[in-house]
Amino acid sequence: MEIPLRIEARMEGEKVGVLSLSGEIDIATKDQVREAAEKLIAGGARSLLVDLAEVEYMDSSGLGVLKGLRSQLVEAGGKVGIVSPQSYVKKLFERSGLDQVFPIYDDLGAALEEAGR
Amino acid sequence: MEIPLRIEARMEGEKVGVLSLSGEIDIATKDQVREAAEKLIAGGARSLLVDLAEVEYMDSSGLGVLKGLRSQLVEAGGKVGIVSPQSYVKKLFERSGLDQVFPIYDDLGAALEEAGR
Amino acid sequence: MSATAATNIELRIPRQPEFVRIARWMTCGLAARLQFPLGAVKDIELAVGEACTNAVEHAKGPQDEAILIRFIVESRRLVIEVIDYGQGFCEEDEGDGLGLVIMRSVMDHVEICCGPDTGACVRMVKQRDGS
Amino acid sequence: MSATAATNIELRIPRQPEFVRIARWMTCGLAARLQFPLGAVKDIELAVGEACTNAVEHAKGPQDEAILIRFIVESRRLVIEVIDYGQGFCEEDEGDGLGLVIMRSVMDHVEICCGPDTGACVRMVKQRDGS
Ligand SMILES: Nc1ncnc2c1ncn2[C@@H]1O[C@H](COP(=O)(O)OP(=O)(O)O)[C@@H](O)[C@H]1O
Ligand SMILES: Nc1ncnc2c1ncn2[C@@H]1O[C@H](COP(=O)(O)OP(=O)(O)O)[C@@H](O)[C@H]1O
Repeated sequence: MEIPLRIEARMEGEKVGVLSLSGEIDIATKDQVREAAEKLIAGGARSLLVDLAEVEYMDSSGLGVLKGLRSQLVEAGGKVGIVSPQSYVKKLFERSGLDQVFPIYDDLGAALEEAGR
Repeated sequence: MEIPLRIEARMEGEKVGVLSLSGEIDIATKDQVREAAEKLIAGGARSLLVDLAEVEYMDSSGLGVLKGLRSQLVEAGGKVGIVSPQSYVKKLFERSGLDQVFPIYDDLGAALEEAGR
Repeated sequence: MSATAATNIELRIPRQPEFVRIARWMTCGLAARLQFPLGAVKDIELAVGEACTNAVEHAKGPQDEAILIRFIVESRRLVIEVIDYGQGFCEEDEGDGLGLVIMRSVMDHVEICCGPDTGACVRMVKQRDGS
Repeated sequence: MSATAATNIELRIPRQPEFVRIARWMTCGLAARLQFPLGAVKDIELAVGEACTNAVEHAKGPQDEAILIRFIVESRRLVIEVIDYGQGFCEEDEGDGLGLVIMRSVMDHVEICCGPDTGACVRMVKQRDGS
């Protein structure tokens, strides 16, 4: 009936994949996030920016996927950045200590600029 | 924990009782409405104006109480008027055919003016 | 102990006046996030409120019996069954009350299908694009 | 047939990923209308989401088993129990996962009290004026 999660995936340049998510990331939708990310990685992305501006719910299921992607990319010299999380989602990163692990950007422009360096 | 229904009761002049309700009128709160109305009637009210501006939910339980009060007051030459229902509540009167039975006023001023006549 | 295998969403409340609003509120939470328009969310809340009110008012049997509200989420509609384990009733019993009139006017389909195991079972359907 | 006498609000969902959100959504509807502040409503949703996710991920046994979510509405707090009829677990099993860390950080009290009849039972409390 409803679409819990919508995903837009694209490359910015040759090495940076951007995932724009909207809706809810939970146990039922987390695999879609992983799969979309894997596709970007298969297409050449060495780093990922995950835009959470439109994400209204996320829990440890989502954090788990992001941690997994980060391990995979960091090993190959890349990274995973979080973009524009809503305040409650940002607090989730803090609560779980992952604000120390993921760079969190206020907007995509700043994130891309840093990724380009 | 929560207060489902708040009731303010007062007289306007000697014969008109005004009930201002806010919250939800359902099977659990309808008796409070009836009791507040009975008190106004015992205090001399011959007609009642029921202000529903702040009522967010009402169902047949509430309609039943209003019908009962109306029967009682009409018998004695009085009436029951409905004031400022929110659009969904107004639709409830229409759905149940009771918009033909109760006068419905947009605001208390107009209702009082007519009641004063 | 677990009941039988779960394939549905089932909400159980005591058959008492002050629990009816709990059923309404939880129903609202579901309908709103299923992205029904606001008016439809209120329609569904009202229908559940009316059906539970009838269960409290008309079902005979122990006061602490449950009302079971079953939700079946389908792609184009939400189906809700309200079951009260009382004596049941049939369309002819309806008389001139307002509850069923209101349920019928806010839902796309309302059906009464009582049985010895369920008591009254009021089955209501709201279409995703329904009126 | 009716279960035992109802004195509580009980929501039952299939122990499957796509039903967890239903439990969250209905919980939200309840918490919002109980007039918890928006942040607290989200906390409660998150805690229920985490507890149900654990039930789906960790409870062994038939896939179509239920998760039972019990709500106890008190004057100053909301108590929620999430019961999964699985093998249960104890605090020592917790390891370095995030689910329980998050539940503990958003609720005022979280307790694990497993038993043979319930499997894992995670009992969570949100105070009306809690942090
Ligand atoms: N759950 C129920 N159990 C038994 N009888 C019921 C139930 N619901 C409705 N009825 C019967 O149907 C009649 C009409 O119900 P309704 O339209 O809701 O109006 P009201 O409740 O105001 O009488 C009731 O008076 C009652 O006889
Ligand atoms: N409902 C449950 N049934 C059985 N074991 C559980 C349950 N919930 C949690 N556990 C155990 O506690 C551990 C920690 O849970 P949690 O903090 O949610 O992290 P995660 O689920 O990411 O491992 C789990 O790995 C599991 O061993």
